Amino acid sequence: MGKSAKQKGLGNKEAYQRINYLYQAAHLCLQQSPSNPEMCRFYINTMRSVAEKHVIRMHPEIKRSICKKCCMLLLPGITSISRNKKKGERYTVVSCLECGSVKRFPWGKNYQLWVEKPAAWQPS
Amino acid sequence: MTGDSEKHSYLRQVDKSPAPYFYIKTSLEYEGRGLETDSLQLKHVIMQSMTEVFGQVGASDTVDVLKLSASGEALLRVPSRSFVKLWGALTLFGKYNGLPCVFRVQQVSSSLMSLSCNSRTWDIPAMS
Amino acid sequence: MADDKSCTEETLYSGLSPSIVSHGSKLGLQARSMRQTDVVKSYLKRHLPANRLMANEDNISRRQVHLSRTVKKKKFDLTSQKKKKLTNRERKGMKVFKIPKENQSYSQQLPLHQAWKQYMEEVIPSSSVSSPGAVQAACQKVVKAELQGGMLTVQRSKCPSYVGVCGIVMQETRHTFTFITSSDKVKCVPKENSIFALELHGHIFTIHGSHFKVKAGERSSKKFKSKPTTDL
Amino acid sequence: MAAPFANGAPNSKLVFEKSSFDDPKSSHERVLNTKYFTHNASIILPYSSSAAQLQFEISEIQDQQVTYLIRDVPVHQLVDKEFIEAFVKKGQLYILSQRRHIDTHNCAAVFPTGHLLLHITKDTYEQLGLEGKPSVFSSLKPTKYVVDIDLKPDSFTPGRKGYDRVLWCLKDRLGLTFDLLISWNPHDEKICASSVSKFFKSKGLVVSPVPWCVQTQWQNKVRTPVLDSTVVTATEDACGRAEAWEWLGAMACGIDLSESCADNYISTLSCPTPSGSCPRCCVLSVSGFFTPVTTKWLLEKVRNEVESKQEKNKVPWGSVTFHGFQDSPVSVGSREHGFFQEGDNLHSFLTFCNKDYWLYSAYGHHDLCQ
Amino acid sequence: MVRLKHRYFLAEIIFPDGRRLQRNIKSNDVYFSVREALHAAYGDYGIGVLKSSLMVKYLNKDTHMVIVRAKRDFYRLAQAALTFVKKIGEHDAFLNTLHIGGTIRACQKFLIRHHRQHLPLLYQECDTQEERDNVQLMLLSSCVDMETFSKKTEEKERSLSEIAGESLT
Repeated sequence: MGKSAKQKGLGNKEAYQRINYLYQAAHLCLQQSPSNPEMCRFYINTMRSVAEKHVIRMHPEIKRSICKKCCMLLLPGITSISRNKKKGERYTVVSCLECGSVKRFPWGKNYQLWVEKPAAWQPS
Repeated sequence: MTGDSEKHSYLRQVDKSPAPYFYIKTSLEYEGRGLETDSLQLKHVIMQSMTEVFGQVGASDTVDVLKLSASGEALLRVPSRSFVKLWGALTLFGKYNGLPCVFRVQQVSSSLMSLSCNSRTWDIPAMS
Repeated sequence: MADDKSCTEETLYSGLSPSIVSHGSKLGLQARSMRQTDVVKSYLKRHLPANRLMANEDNISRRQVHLSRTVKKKKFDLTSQKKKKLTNRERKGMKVFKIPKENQSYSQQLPLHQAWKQYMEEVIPSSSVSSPGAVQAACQKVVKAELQGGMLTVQRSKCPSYVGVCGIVMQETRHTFTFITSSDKVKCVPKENSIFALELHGHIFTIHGSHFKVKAGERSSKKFKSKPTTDL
Repeated sequence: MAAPFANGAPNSKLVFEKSSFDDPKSSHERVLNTKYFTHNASIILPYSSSAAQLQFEISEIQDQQVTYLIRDVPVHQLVDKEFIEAFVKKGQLYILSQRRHIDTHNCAAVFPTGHLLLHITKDTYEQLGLEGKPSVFSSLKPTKYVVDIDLKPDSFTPGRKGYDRVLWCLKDRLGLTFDLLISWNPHDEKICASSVSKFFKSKGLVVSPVPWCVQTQWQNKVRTPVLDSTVVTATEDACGRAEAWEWLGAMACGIDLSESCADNYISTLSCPTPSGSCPRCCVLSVSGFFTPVTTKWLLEKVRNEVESKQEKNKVPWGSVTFHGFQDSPVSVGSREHGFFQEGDNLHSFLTFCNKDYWLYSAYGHHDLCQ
Repeated sequence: MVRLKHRYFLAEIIFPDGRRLQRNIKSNDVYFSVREALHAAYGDYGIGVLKSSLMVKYLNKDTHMVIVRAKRDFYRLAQAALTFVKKIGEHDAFLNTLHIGGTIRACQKFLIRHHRQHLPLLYQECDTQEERDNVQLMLLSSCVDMETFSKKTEEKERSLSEIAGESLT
């Protein structure tokens, strides 16, 4: 789940469990009552503050599914729109429908996420 | 009897200032066998304790032993000015001619009438 | 903007062979269509301009086209994107985290509570709570664990009308717990001067609110000093 | 003298009222009606000869006014709908918790006005969940709370929010149990007063009737102060009210005031100056759980005793004192009462033969009375 | 912290058999006699209350002046105790409190005025000239002694020189 290369194993296990639970809870409550996104936002906000306090870096997948501005879950089609654009070089734009904030991901050919690099997983 | 002339003269007085005298119902208990004390001895014990704790000037107030019942219960009367001193002296008293003893204060009141019965120690006798 | 009427489950998967459809639930073919329109409707309700939303009109598909007025295309202005963070003042303005009091339902929160139970099972396995020593360790874990979604009751409180409030914790802020009680009422109980009880694996953990006044997020990393008196 | 001791003594109140029985505004009726719980009545009749007959009458009336002591009654029984219908609304119900100290323990009381009053400590109050006010005598950080539940209004029925909350708090939340002293006199005569005990017996509780214990003392050759109903402050020919009050207390406590033991060393208390000698003085004390009905009857008795014998063996005056419970949550009416060093709330009537009376009411340190 | 407040009793030791007998009185004699009197009059309570602050601050053997300190809250007890003193050391004497001051300096001011008034009286008493001289010396030393004891200020010199001038005339 999280990047665990440098820490000495899963030091703060509860924190991970908590983040995991909160993420799922956010999804669940958005499904249950789409009419009030506030609860989902609050869970994501708590999740982010737990991660901050324990200095845990979330996996890019999770990080990218959260709107930075309003802590909303970015579910494509429901709460966010993702379009592919080209200006100079191509990139995809994910824009959150709640607060209108935008995330841009350029299509770098040989761009490798830090997580995908082997170096990330060898204990330094 | 006079008093027929002025019809119903209604009069009401409330005295909030502390009553002139204060009354204490206490008993002197000895460790082990109860030594019989008469009221003279009791008065002597009280005065001795007062002088020991508060000195001659402190003990100058008159403490009256109104009654000493058979069961060892004594009624004391003291001017309200030195009521707290008497209670203090009673509690600090520990030994009388070699025998450890203690004053147990059951009831305290500013009117003698209310000492005549104590609803706290009323144990209900079974129906005869 | 609204496409044709919702496609029901039969029409969508009619092409598949009956055997697949029969045990569809195992393969995860839920009847998504119901929730689909629900989401769309709630989204439209929040975003359509007021004049479009007639009073309690549920059929939002009616669309008016104003030939005379050209619809201004919303231009992405780059400047607004520069500001990444929402300041607290804005957050309060946009009521980002304010849970509305009305039309909440307890049944909606039940699955959340089930998920919470599984989470707690993970954190404090019921087997580990047998010996008293382990219970002590469990207490430490409860302090650091997440309470949102859990079932709490107010055991004691300085203001007696809070006593007996029991429900699923919807939101935990620095000073309050927001419950939704089984009678679909949202109750916001201050942590100060009240003691909460959490029932877990047959043990009741009492939480003293006045020692717990920490934001939900920060509670897991904060070291708790023992307070001299537990008096309210 | 040592200055710090000046404010040591607790200030208690003594209210003195002089008026007469046939005065329309006389307050003796009101006082007795609102003094719900009386523990002991002590009757002092100097010069009287027919005290024995009085004693007989008292034992006579004992059977009509039966009071019961019920052990470990859970409080929600008192809030039971059928209990309210059958007893609270059908008559005057007097209930007081027994052997509970008002300053440290929880106490309960029910008044004929249909109010259930719970005088509970801070911890129980926080757990109980019923709204209440902090008691008047507790300082900034209150230690005692008073919860007042009105049983009589018909909105207090099962199914209503208020009632369910009260029942839930008293039953599931915190099972408060008390030993209760109960006395009930129904409105109409047909229902007999002991149906209260049958009700509780049916609930499987230990019910035992509370007998009155009567003690009489005779003092021979006693010096009694000469009193005149119009003279309040002491003059040469009559004693004032303060001396009379102290003398009454001395007689009630059975202090031997005869001349022999008046030497000044042990006790300087003696009979106030203008005093006449009286061959026999009867001090009769009845203790039990009395309701206003009994206290009014006792007052009537003493008045007849004093006013009837005008000429022959003249009984100039007689007194009856009603001692309230030290641990009762209220003293008079719904006025809160607490215990601080002493918790007396007593009323003493000094009746004269010309229908005048002196009313002393002594209140303790913690009492809301005027 | 609020300053601990005291009361200072300026008292004169008077011996029943005349003034001029030279006696060596030590300050603990005075202290113990005062404490004894306090214990007799007010028992354990009095001792308990005053013991911590009861102190003999100044004793002058020649002019038989003594300053006793007591806590302000209970100075009345100490004042009463001073009157019950009967013996100091082995001489029987009694204390005549002249002045109760809030500070030592106040007592000292009073002492100076007191000496000035009583100087003529002293003269009548002593008939020979040399007695008159040692009375002057004694007063001079007592005032000087007083200043060094309590930090002296300028105006006191003036008063000192006045006395010196006056006693010489």
